[in-house]
Amino acid sequence: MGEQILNQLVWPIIYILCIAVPLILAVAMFVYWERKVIGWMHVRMGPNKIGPLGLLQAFADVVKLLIKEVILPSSANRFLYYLAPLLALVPAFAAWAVIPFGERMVLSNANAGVLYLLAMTSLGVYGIILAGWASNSRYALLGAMRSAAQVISYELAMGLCLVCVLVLAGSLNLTDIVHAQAGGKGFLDWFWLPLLPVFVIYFISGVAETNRAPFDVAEGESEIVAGFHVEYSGSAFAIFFLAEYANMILVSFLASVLFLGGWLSPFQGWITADVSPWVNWIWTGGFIWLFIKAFLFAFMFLWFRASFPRYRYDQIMRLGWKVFIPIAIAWVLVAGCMKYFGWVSIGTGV
Amino acid sequence: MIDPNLFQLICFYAFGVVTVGAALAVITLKNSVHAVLALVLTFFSTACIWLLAEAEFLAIALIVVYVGAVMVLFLFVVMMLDIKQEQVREGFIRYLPVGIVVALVMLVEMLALIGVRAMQAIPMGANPAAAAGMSNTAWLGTALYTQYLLPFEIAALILTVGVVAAVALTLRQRADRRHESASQQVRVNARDRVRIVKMAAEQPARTTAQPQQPGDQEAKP
Amino acid sequence: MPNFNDILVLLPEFYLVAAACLLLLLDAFMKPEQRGLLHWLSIAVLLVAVYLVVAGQPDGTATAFNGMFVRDRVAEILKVFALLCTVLVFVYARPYLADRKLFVGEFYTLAIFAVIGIMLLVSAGNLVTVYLGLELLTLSSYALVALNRDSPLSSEAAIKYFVLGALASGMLLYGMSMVYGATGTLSLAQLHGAAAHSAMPNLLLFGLIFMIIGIGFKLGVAPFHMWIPDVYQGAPTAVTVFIGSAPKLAAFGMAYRLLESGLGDLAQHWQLMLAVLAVLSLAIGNLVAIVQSNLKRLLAYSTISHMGYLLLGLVNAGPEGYAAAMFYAISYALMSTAAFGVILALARAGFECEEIDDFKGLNQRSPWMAFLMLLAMFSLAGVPPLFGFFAKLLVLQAAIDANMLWLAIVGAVFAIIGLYYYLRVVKVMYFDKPQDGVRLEVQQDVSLRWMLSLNALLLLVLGLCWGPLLGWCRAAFGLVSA
Amino acid sequence: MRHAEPKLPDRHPTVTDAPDGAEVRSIVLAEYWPVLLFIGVATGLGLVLLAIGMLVGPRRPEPEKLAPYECGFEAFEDARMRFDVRYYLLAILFIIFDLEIAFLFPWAVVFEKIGMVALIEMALFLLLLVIGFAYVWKKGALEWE
Repeated sequence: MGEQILNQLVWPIIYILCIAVPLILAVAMFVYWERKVIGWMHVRMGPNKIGPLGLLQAFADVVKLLIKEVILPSSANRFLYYLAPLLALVPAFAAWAVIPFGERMVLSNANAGVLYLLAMTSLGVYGIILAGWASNSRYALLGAMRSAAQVISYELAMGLCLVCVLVLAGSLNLTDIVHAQAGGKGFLDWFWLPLLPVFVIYFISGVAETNRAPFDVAEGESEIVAGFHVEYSGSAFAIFFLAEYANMILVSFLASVLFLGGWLSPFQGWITADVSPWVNWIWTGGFIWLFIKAFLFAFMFLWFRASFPRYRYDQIMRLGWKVFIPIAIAWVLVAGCMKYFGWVSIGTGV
Repeated sequence: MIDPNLFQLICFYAFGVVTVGAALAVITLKNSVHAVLALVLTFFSTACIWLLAEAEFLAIALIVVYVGAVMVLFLFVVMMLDIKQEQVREGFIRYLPVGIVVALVMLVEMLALIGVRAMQAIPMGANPAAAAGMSNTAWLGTALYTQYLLPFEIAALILTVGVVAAVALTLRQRADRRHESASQQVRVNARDRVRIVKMAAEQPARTTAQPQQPGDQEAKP
Repeated sequence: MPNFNDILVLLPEFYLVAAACLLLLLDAFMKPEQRGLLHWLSIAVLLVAVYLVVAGQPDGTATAFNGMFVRDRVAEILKVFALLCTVLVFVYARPYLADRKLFVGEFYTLAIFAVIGIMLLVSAGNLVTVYLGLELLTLSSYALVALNRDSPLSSEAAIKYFVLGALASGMLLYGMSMVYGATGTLSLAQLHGAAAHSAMPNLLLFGLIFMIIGIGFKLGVAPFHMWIPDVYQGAPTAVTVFIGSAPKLAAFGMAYRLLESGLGDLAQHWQLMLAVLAVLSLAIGNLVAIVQSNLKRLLAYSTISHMGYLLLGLVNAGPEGYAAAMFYAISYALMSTAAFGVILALARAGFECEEIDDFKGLNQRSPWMAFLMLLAMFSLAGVPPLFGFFAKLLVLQAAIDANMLWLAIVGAVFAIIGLYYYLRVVKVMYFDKPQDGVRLEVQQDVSLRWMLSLNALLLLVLGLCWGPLLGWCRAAFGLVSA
Repeated sequence: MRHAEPKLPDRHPTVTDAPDGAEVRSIVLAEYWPVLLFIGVATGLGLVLLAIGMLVGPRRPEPEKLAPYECGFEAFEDARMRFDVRYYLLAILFIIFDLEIAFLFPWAVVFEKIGMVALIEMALFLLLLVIGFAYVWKKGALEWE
């Protein structure tokens, strides 16, 4: 009995914390990194006062947010107002359950992993809509509607991109998808090459899905002040913030897993030496590669934000519906042909 | 040791209670947004029950399609329409006794027909996918795309009709709307938009009249 | 695995799908002024489909796609008449739609999609195909009813239709799932053998009840008729004429497939249920129709009673009965298009011509239209020697053959009661003075006048020589022509 | 509730061979249990954060602070309003395409095994939807001003 509880309850929760706690830390560091990077791109210093190089800035922010008052607007719906941040946070975190960090380094090796991810990302829209509606404020409602319409539009494009990956991999399991990208030609075997248009669409849709610049009309400080979370303050706001950044990191990891071979090494098959376990991962692959790839994508989020002006709303909708969805639909069939006629080599495991 | 079957049974009843409770909440809650959220919970716990039956594809597809898409539309509609709560309530109270009687009759009939002995049975039958030696999704896909090919294509037809009906019934062309056409914008050449005019330099010293403003930049309609 | 033969069996359906899609795109890409072309193209498309149905597979039964689809004589006859009825509908509808700014491509494409649904439904070999064909038909119908978006009556009718229709679909699906649970198969052919020795006969019976409720809704028989009057009255008449004709053939086809092809083993159970439904429909349809002042509503209640008569044929549960019921369904579809066709021919912009009082003195204004309406009304009432009379005779005969003499007597009594309200319309047309301020002008559309005349005269012609049609119906159910 | 059923041929698809190389995980539950736990942990995390904010943070309500944010003047009516019907249309289109994607998932997994037929049938399926899509596009339902 005791052993069973240990196996079924304690260990999984420890694993979960092993994912969740670093994730929260990563969000904190990512916020710091964002401000730093954008500072540099604007030829500024960025945060540099708190802690060495300003490293503790993010933690100071967290503490500040937590000890601030959580304001409940007078005309708001209390229950929904507090439920909304939870509904934003839970899918953003729960989606991590199926991400494989390395060979057998996965919390849940679910068969329908990709479908589960799609389900979790589709739940994120609830937090947005409910926040906007529960606040009972014009700006919040406008932001929520815009954001919801945008998120669901890009979800379609994202879903179709996922299908392209599945067609090549032939499995809904994320570990199988990574294995399918293994081969003797290193990074040339990854799916980004046969699925190049889809890969680009996927990442851009990911940016739009997380409501990040240049697709951040939902927040649009200059027009609707902050969009759906304009009324939120203190820890309730912190939860939205946490969810948004966790989602960004999630999209970065997913792009790496689906298109850039997950934990596989780009030099796989090029070098076969056996030097030492400390060095071998450079060509045999390991979770460090996944982190490097994800970091690159996460950096792109910041780069976009610093570089591009905001899209207009009609432009966003046009890009999603009239450009991305048609291309993605066409590529589903192209990918089908690739697989059927054997134009790409699909690895079956290392 | 907890018997896995017993654990499964406990889970089944737990999710079942949540499902039924949430479904009751859907029809009793005053606030219609709350009711929609209760419906979301109903779908979610139903998905969990399906997971117990090892129908993982259907379970998650239920969340993707119903919770992720259909319920979002419900929320859009319920939030944005002002439904008068009291009226809805009135009808509910009035028809409540009839509803309860019908529900009770149906419950009794179901119990009588399906049998009380079914309650002792393990709720989930054998998993045909596992018997066939493949994952649930693959099993479902194989059935859908070989045996049920024709219904699958009819489903596409129904979806297309849905698109047509939705557009035909809801879309209204407003006279005052302006939108830009990307293809036109891309096709424009600099020559069409800007006309560079050569003209003599003005001599402000000689004349007191306002200098004329020639259209050196002229936007075409 | 599907092969080329499967596709040949479904050729008319595939062709119609492709044509409907092309029409849809054509409508989207062409200018509104050119819609007349769409009208004639749609009619041509349907006529070619009729040819394909008639020409292909002359020798009896064929199945395709793992038994999902069955092509037999019953299906072919129903398909041909459904397609022809839709052609009539298209011809009748055009001036009406044009007068009301409803002359849009969606009317044609949605109607054709509905016909595809009908064709799949009457050919279904599997519960899944039944359900999907039905959904295709009803989804298109909901949209058609709501086509006139600016009319609150039309929108209300569409909502009612949709809610009750969805409920009915739910019932049907629930019943199907129970039947599946009790027998473990979805195929109608396998169901036929499995239903007799199911491990759970109670569950099966329960499923049957739900399925009958679903069928009852779709046929529009009492007590599941609530949607019929509102939908008939609220929908644009051009849509009502469609809903009142071809889908009735489909409803018969569905009932036949589910009850006979699928659950024929349970005939002794559903015979009685259908008999009860028939009596209720006859009573409610005929009695309530008496007090109606709106002709569309009157015809709606008349539909309910006619569906009751159709059930008399099904109650027989033998080939004779099915042949009679199919004959009845076809006769009703033709009579209904004729009756609504006259309303359409008399309606103008801003004037629906749907009150019975609007028909006062029609004989003085337009004797020919009055005569056509007379034919339609007499035929609906079952006055000899018109088409409707013989159809009624057949179903009453079928009920007697099923040892349900009482049912036949009930049917005959209500036929006499029904005479009253049909004759009232005739009386108003021939013996009343025209109302002041009502312009009764007939649409100038030539094709409408000719087709309507043909349609109504056909009621007379078929009433006199019903032999060939009855022969086909009987042959379809494996009977030698009488 | 499911129960033991008589074995009939229709119950199982015709193809019963296991997919090559794919490891069959018969115990689905074992894989989804941690997922459910994760959802629980994430909910707990959110609740804890909210609770910290409520307990540690001050609570000094005053009417001005609690008023909904507006640009300078008092909010004079309920902020909830009717939206352009286009949002609803968008949501309907989203449902339809989401369903399409749901159909594509199992197809992607099995199409290689079924072969050319699967490719053609999905091409037909997509063609039908693309026709609907072209119709929507041409009718201007995707235009935003």
